[in-house]
Amino acid sequence: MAASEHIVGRGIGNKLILFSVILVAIMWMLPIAWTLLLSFKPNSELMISTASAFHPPYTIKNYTDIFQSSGVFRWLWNSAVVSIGVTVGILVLSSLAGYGFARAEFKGRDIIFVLVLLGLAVPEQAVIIARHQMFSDLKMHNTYPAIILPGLSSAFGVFLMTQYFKAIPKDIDEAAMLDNASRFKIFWKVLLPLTIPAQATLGIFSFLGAWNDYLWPLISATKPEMFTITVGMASTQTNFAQSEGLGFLMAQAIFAGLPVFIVYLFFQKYIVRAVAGAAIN
Amino acid sequence: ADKTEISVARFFGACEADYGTVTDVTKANGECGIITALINKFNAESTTTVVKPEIVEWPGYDQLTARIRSGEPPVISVMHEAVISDYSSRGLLEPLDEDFAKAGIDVNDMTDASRQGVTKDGKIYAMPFDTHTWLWHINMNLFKEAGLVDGAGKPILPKSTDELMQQAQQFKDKTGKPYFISTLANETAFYTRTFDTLLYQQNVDFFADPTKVNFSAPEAKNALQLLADIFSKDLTTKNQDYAASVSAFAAGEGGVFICGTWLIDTYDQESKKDGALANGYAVTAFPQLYAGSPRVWADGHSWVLLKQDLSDAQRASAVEFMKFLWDNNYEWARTGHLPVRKSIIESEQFKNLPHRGDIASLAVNGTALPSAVKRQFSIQEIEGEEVGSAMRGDKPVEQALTDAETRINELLANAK
Amino acid sequence: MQVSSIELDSVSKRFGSVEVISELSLTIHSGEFIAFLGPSGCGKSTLLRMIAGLESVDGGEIRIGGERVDRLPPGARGVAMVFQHYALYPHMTVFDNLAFGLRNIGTAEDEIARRIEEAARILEISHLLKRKPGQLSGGQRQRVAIGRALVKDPKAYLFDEPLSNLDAALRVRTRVELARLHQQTRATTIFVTHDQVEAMTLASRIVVMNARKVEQVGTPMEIYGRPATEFVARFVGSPAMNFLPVQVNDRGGLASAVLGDGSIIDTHVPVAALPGGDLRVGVRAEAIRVRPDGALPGKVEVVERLGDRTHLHIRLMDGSTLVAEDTGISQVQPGDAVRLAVEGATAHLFDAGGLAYHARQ
Amino acid sequence: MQVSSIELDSVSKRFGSVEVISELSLTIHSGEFIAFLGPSGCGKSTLLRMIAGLESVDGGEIRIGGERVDRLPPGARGVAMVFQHYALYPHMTVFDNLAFGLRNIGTAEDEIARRIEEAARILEISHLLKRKPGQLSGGQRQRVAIGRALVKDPKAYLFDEPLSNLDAALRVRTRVELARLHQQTRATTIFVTHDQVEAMTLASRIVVMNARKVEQVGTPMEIYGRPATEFVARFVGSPAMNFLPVQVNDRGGLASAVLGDGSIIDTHVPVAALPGGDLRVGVRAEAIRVRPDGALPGKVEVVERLGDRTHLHIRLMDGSTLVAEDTGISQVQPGDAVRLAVEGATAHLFDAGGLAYHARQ
Amino acid sequence: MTDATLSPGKAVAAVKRPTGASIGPRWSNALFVAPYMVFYVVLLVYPLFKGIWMSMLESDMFDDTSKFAGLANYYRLFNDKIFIGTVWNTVLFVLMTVPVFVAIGLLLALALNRSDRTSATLRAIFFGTSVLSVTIVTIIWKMMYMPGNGAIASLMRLLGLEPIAFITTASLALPAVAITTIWWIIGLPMMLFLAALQQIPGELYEAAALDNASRWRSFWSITLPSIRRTMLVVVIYEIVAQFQLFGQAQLLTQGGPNNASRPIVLFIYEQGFRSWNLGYAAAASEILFLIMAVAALAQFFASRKRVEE
Ligand SMILES: Nc1ncnc2c1ncn2[C@@H]1O[C@H](COP(=O)(O)OP(=O)(O)OP(=O)(O)O)[C@@H](O)[C@H]1O
Ligand SMILES: Nc1ncnc2c1ncn2[C@@H]1O[C@H](COP(=O)(O)OP(=O)(O)OP(=O)(O)O)[C@@H](O)[C@H]1O
Ligand SMILES: [Mg+2]
Ligand SMILES: [Mg+2]
Repeated sequence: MAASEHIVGRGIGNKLILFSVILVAIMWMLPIAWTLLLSFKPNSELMISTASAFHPPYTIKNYTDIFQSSGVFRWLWNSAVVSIGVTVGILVLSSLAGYGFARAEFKGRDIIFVLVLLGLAVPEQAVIIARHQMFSDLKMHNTYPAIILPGLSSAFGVFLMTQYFKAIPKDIDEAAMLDNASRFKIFWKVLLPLTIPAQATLGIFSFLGAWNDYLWPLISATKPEMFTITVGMASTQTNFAQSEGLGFLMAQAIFAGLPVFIVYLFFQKYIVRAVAGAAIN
Repeated sequence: ADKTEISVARFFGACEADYGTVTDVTKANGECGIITALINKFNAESTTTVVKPEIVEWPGYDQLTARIRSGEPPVISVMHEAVISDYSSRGLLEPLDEDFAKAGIDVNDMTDASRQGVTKDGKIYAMPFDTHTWLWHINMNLFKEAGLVDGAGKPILPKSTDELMQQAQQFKDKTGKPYFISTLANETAFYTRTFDTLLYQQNVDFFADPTKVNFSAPEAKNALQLLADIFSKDLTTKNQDYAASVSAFAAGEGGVFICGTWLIDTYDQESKKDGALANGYAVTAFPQLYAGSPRVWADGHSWVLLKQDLSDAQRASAVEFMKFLWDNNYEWARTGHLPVRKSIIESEQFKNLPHRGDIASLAVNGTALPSAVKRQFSIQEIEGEEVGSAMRGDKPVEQALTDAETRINELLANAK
Repeated sequence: MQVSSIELDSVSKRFGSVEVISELSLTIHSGEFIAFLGPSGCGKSTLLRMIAGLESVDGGEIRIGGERVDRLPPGARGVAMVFQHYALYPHMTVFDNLAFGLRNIGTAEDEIARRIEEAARILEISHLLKRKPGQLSGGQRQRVAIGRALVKDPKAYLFDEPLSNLDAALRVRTRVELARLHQQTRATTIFVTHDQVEAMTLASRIVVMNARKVEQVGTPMEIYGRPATEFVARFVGSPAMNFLPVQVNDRGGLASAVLGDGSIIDTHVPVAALPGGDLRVGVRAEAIRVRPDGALPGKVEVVERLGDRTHLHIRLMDGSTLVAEDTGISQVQPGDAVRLAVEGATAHLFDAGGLAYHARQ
Repeated sequence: MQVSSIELDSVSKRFGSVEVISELSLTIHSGEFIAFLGPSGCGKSTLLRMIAGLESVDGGEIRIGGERVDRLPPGARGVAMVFQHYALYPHMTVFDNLAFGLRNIGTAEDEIARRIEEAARILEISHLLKRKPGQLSGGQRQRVAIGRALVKDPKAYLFDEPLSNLDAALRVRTRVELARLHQQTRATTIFVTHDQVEAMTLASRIVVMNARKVEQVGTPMEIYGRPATEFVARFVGSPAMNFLPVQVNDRGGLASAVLGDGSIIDTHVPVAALPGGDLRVGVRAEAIRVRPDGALPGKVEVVERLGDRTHLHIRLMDGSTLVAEDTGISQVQPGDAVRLAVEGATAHLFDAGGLAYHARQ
Repeated sequence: MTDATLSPGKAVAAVKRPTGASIGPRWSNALFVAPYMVFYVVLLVYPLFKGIWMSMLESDMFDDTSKFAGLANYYRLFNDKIFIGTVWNTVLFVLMTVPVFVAIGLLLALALNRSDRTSATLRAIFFGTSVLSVTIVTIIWKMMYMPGNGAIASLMRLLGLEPIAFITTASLALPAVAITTIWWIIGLPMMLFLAALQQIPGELYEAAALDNASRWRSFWSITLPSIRRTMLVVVIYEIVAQFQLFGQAQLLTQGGPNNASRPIVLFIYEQGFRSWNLGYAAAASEILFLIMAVAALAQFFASRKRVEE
C-alpha cells in the first residue's frame, strides 16, 4: 500500500509480499520463456520430443524462414492498416461526438446520448451474423473498409470522450466565446488540444482492440492476403504445423507478438494511465 | 503475354521456407512439400497460367463458407469429397464433365471410389486427387519385442476382437507400452473413422435412409464397447492430440498408430534414420476384426471449381491446372495417399513405392457415406464427439449412441 | 478606450424551477469599479455571466452603453471577462492566448502585436509571452488573464472572484495591482467576490447581494458604516458586528439602549425613526474597549492575538458573548474579569425584520 | 488525562537526496499548545508526521513523556492526529469512526460508549453519531476528526492544518473552539499551519520554520514584537513589515536611523549591539501614521479600506513604497501627498544576513 | 467545415465583426454528432434489428428463399442440448474466471501499489500479456498444455507425477481455457484495482495506523470498503467480457472434448458458418444479447447507486 510505505514498523512485511509477487511473476513469464526456447529449436528435433529444448543445438532458422516465406509480413501490414484505420476513425468520430454531447446543445441531444449509451450493451457477437450478411450483400468483404468500419460503431469512444470533454472546465469554452470563437473553432482550436491525454487513452485502446480483434476479421477477411495477423496466426495453428513445424510456429508467434509488445513497452506509461483513467470513469 | 492468374485455396500446411523455390517434385516429401513443389512446377511450366496458392487452415470450410458468401471465392479449392454435395446441391460449384472431356481428363480412368466421391446427381463436380483411408502404422521393433512378428517378418495382426484384446495385452506385458497410439484429444477424426470402419466391417448400413442415421443395431454397441474396452484397459495412449500422437509413434511410445495414409511417407523417411522406427516401420490395412467385410472408412481430397463470374481464360486456366494435377497424381500418391487413377494404381512405379503392396486393397475397400447424405462433416463431428465420450468413459455406450442419433437426425432435419 | 455604462432592468433568471435572480435592477456608471459581494450561492456569478452572455436572461433587459445586448452572443457584447480559474488556453503561449480573441475578429497581426506589447508592458509580463500557462505561477497566470481582457479594449471588464485562487500574500499584492490598474484605465469594471475585504478595498461602490436580491448598494464606507440591514452588518467586517437585544429609552431624541444586565449604551440613533417591537443594538468590536471604568462587566474566554490588535471573546453576565478589541500588547488573559466601554456613537439599532437604523449623518 | 512532554533531539529526515529536516532539536512541555508555522514546503508536516510515526526518522531521537518512541509504530506512541482532510473512515458511522481505535486495542464496549458520549457532548456532535462522514458539513467533519483524537485520551494531539479546508467564517469559529478546547483539556498539542493568524491566536508558543530549520521559537508576542530574523518579521503580520535601508547614527546609545531622503527614525535599538555593513530598518504599518507634522513625505498610491482600519500604500520620494495604517474613517485619497510619522520605539534593525536587533526590553 | 457553417450568425447583422458561438441549443450543433451517428445506426442499430428479424426466419446462408418461422428457432434452441450446454459452459467459465480475476487482480494490485521501480516492472509483466492477441496466447498455451510434449506435462513428469491432460479431459478443458484467459488478461483487473487503490487517501491508512489497526484490519476496514465500487465494476465488466469467450476456446480446444468447452459464441459461429443455419445462429445471438443486456443493466444501476451515495 503506497500510503503505508513510510509508516514506521511496516518494512519487513512489505518486503515479504514483494518477494512472493516476484516469484509469481517469474511463473507468469514461464510460458513465454518456453515458447521462446522452442522457437530456437530445429523442427525435426521437436517432432520427436520437446524435451530437446533444454539442450543444443539451437538455431535461428525458424526466424530466417519467416523472412523467406510466410505471410506474416503481409498480415502484419494488414493489421497495421486496419488498426490505424480503426484508431484514426474512432478518434475523429468520438472527438466530434464527444464534444457534441458534452458541449454543443441541440434539441433531443440527451435522448440520443442515452440511446448511444445503450449501444455499449450490444456485444459484437450479437450482431455479427447480420453484419456479415450486410457486408456480403454489399460485396465488401475482403477489403480494408470491411474490416475497419464495424469498429467505428463502438460507443465506448464516444462515451469516453464525452466524459472527458465534460470534465474540461467550462470556463475555457466561455473564455473562447467571449473571444468571438465559433463553435467549430472552440472545438478545434481550444478544446481538442486539451483532450490529447484522452485521445492517447482511446487511441491505445482502439489500436490494441483492433489489432487483437479476432472474430470479425476471421469471417470478413477470408482471403489469405487480407488476413490480419491474428487471423493469419490462427490459420497456421493447424495440427500439421504443430507436428511438423513446431519451432517455426513458435518463432512466428514470437515474431507476430513482437510489434505490439514493443508498442506496449514504448507507451506503457500511457497505457497504464489509460486503464487507470478508464477505471475512474 | 500476361498470364491468367487463378487463386487456389488449399490446406496441407505452409512450407515455403523449405520448398518455396523447389520445382523438382521428386525432391519433395510430405503433403505440404509435394503440393508446394507441384504448384511451383506448374507455375514454372505453364505459359498461360499463374496459380496463386492461398493456404488456409484445415479443414477451412468455415472460412470457405464465409468467403463464398462474401462473393469472392477462390477459383479452385481443395475439398473433401464428403462435403462436395453440400456445396454442389446449392449450386456453389461448377460441374466439370465438359471441361474434363475437353481437357482430356479421362473419367473412366478414375477409381470407382473417387469417381463416386466427386459425382453428385450425375455430374462430376470435382477433380479427385486422392483417396485416403484409415490404416495401421506399425512399429516393427516393438512388435518384435512383443513377439508379434511371424517367420516371414510380417506383423501378427488380430483377426477378431478377442484376438485383438489378447495381442494388445501381450504387447503391453512384454514392452510395457500401450499397443495403440491414438489421437484421442482435440479432434474427433479418430473416433468417427475408427467407429465407421468397425461398423462397415460388420456390414451395418447406418445410413440406409440418407436423411436419418441409425445406430441402434447391436453391432454398433459392440463396436463402441470394443473402443471403450481398449481405453479402459489402458491399451492405448490417452490424451494425445494429433501432433502428440504423430510424434509419439515416431518416438516409439506404442505399437500401432491408427491413422491415415498420408503419414506413410513421413514414417518411411523416419525409418531410414536412427530412432525408434529405425528399419522397423510397417503399414497395413485396417485388420478385419469382424466376420463381415474388409471395408474401411475412406474419404478423398479433390479440387473443385467454385461458381463465380469466371472469364473463359480463367476457366481454361483452372482446368489446365486440374489437368496438371491429374497428370501428376503419382507424385501426390507418394505421400501415402492412394492415387485416384486406375492406371497409376496398376503401374509398377506406384507398386514399387514402399509399403504400397500392403495397402493396395484399400483402393477397393475404402468406403464413404452415401453421397445423398448431407452435412457429412458435421455428422462426422457429432458422431466423433459422442463416440469419443463413450470410449473415454464419460458416457455410457448406449447413451452415447442414442445421443449421436438424436443430434445427427436433428441436424439433418434442419439441413437444407 | 471605449468605456460604457451597464444597465440591468428587472432582470430575472431561473434554473429549472429555482429562481436565482429575481427582478433585479441596477445601473453601473461608465468607469465605475463595482463589486458584487455576497455569500456563496447568492447569484453573483450568475448575474455576471448574464451580463457576459454566458447565461441566458429569462426576463428583463441588459444594456451596455445604451445598446440592448441580452440577445447577443457573448462575443458580440464587447465585454471581457477574467475567470476565477483564469481559463487560459493551456496549449497556447501567452502571446497566443492574448491574440486569440483579436485574431477571431480579424484584427491585423501588427495591430495585435502592438496591443499585446502594450498590455504586457502594463502588466509586466513581457518576458513571459513565449511561455505556456503551465509554466507560470499563479500570480503570473492571473496577470495573463487580465491581459487577455486588456488587449480587447472592452466596454467593460468582468471579474469573477479573480483572487480567490491566490495565496494570501499574493492576493494582497494583486489586490493592490488591480486597484492601480483601474486608476490608470478608469474602465467600467464589475468584480465578483465573497470576500468583504476585497470588495471594501477595491470597489468604488459595492452591491451586497443575498439570496436572489440586492441588499444594499453603496460605497465601502456606507456599507461598513451604515449597513442597511442586519445581513449586511453581519456580513461585512471581521470580526462580525456584535448584536445584543436591548430596550430603548428616549434620551434627548436619541435612543439609549438598555442591555439585559441594565447597563446602558447611548446611541446616536434618532428615536423617532424606530419602530415598535424587539430591537437589537449592533456594535463593532473596535467600538468596544476594555476600560477599568467600563459600564459592562464580563469574563474573558478567549484571547486572540493578531499582533497589532487583540480580539477578546467575552461572556457577559447574561450569558451572551461578544468580541471586543484591545491593543496588540494587551495584557488581558483568558479568565480575567473585565469591564467594557461601548462607544455609542457608532452603534446601530436593528428591528425584528433586520432593518437597520443609524445615527443621523 | 495523560499529558506528556515531547522532545526532539537533533532529528533529521531526508527524502532521497533532499534533506528536509536537518538536526532539529526542540522541547515541547507538557500541556503546551505549540504551533509549527512556516511557508509551504518548509517541512512542518514532515516533522509532525515523524512525531506520529508516519515517517521514519533518519537521525536523532524523539521522546514522548521521556520514553524514546522513534522506532515504535504509530499506534504504540499514544498520540492522536487530526488530518488536514480529516481522514475520516468514509464508510463508517461517526460512532464507529470514534470507536475504531478503541476497539483495535480491545477497549470494552461500554467504556467505548462512555468515552464517545463524553467526547460527543464536548464537541456537540451527539446528534450526528449515526451519520456517515459524507452526510456531514465541513465543520462537522472537523469536529468528528477532533473527537476521534479526543476519545483516545492521547499523550499529545497533533494537528496538520486542520482549518485550511474550512471557509473563512467557519475557520474563525473553529479557531475559537479549538482554543476553548485546549483551555479545558490542557493537553499537549502541536498545531501545524502556514497561516500566521491561526498560529498567533492559538499557540502558547510558535515554532517558526523555514527551509530545513527552526527560525525562532517563542510566544506569539515575541514572534510579532521581537522577530529574530528578517524572515520571521516578513512572514508574521499583515500587511508585511516595511523595510527601508538606513544609515545608523548613535543617539545616546540608541540607534538613530537615517533614511535615503534624510528623514530620521529614532529607534530604541542599542547601537552597541549592531554589526557593521548595510542595515535596514523594519517598521510595521501600525507604527506609521499620517500626521501633518510627520517627518517622512510621500504620495498615496492605493487606499485600502478595511472598515475599521485603512491601509495606505505610499510611495516615498526615493521611489520605495511602504504601507501605513490609518483609521477606518480615513479621508485620505489616492494621489494625496501626505507626511508620515514613524513610531521609532517599535522599529527594528536588520543586518545584511537578516538577523534582527531590537529595543532593549 | 468552415466557421461560417457552424456559427449561427444571428446577431452578425447588428455588429460588423464576426461573432463567436452563443450559448443555448442550435440545430447546427447536431453536426458534431452526426458523423458518428451514421456509423452507429448503420453498423450497430441496423444489424441489431436485422439480427432480430433474421432470428425469426428459417434461412440458410446460400438459400435465397428464407421463410418466416416465428419463434421456431428459439423453441429449437431451448430444446437443443448442445446450446443449453454452451450456455452452461459459458456460465461455468464466467464462474471460474471472474472470482479469480477479482481475487488475484486485487492481490496483485495490493502488492504492487507502490512507487518503486521493482513494482513498476512487475506491473509491466503482469499487464504485458494483455497486449498479445488471442491467437498468440493460444499457441503459447498449447505448448504448455500439450499432452506429450507440453511444458506442464514435462514438468510433472520431471517431478515423477502422471501428467494431467488439461485440454483433453472433459472436466479440465474449460478450466484450462480459464487458466489461459487469466494468464492473458489478469493485467486489466489488476490495473483497475490499482487505480482504485490509488484513489484511497493515504491519510486513511495513516489514521488507521495511529488507531492501532493491523495491516489486516486496515485491509478489511478501509481498503475493501473503499474499493467496493471498483470491485463491482470489475465484476460486471469481467462477466460481460468473459461471456463473450470465443477465440481461446476455438483455438485451444475447438469446444471439445465432447462439447465440454464450447461457449455460446462458438456455437453461434459454428451454426452460422459451419451449418449455414443463419436464423438459428441469429436466434442464439439474440439470447447472448439478452444476457449481456441484463448485465449491462446491472452495471447501469450499480453505477447509479454510486452517484446517489
Ligand atoms: N447551471 C446551473 N443549474 C442549476 N443551478 C445553478 C446553475 N448555476 C448556478 N446555479 C445555482 O444558482 C445559485 C447561484 O449560483 P451562483 O454561481 O451565481 O452563486 P455565486 O454567488 O457566484 O456563489 P459562489 O460565491 O459560490 O461562486 C446557486 O444556488 C447555484 O446552485
Ligand atoms: N514522500 C515524499 N517524498 C519526497 N519528498 C517529500 C515527501 N513528502 C514531502 N516531501 C518534500 O519535503 C518537503 C517538506 O514537505 P512538508 O510536507 O513537510 O511541507 P509542509 O511544510 O507541510 O508544507 P505545506 O504547508 O505545503 O503542507 C517539501 O519540499 C516536500 O516536497
Ligand atoms: Mg460564483
Ligand atoms: Mg503540510
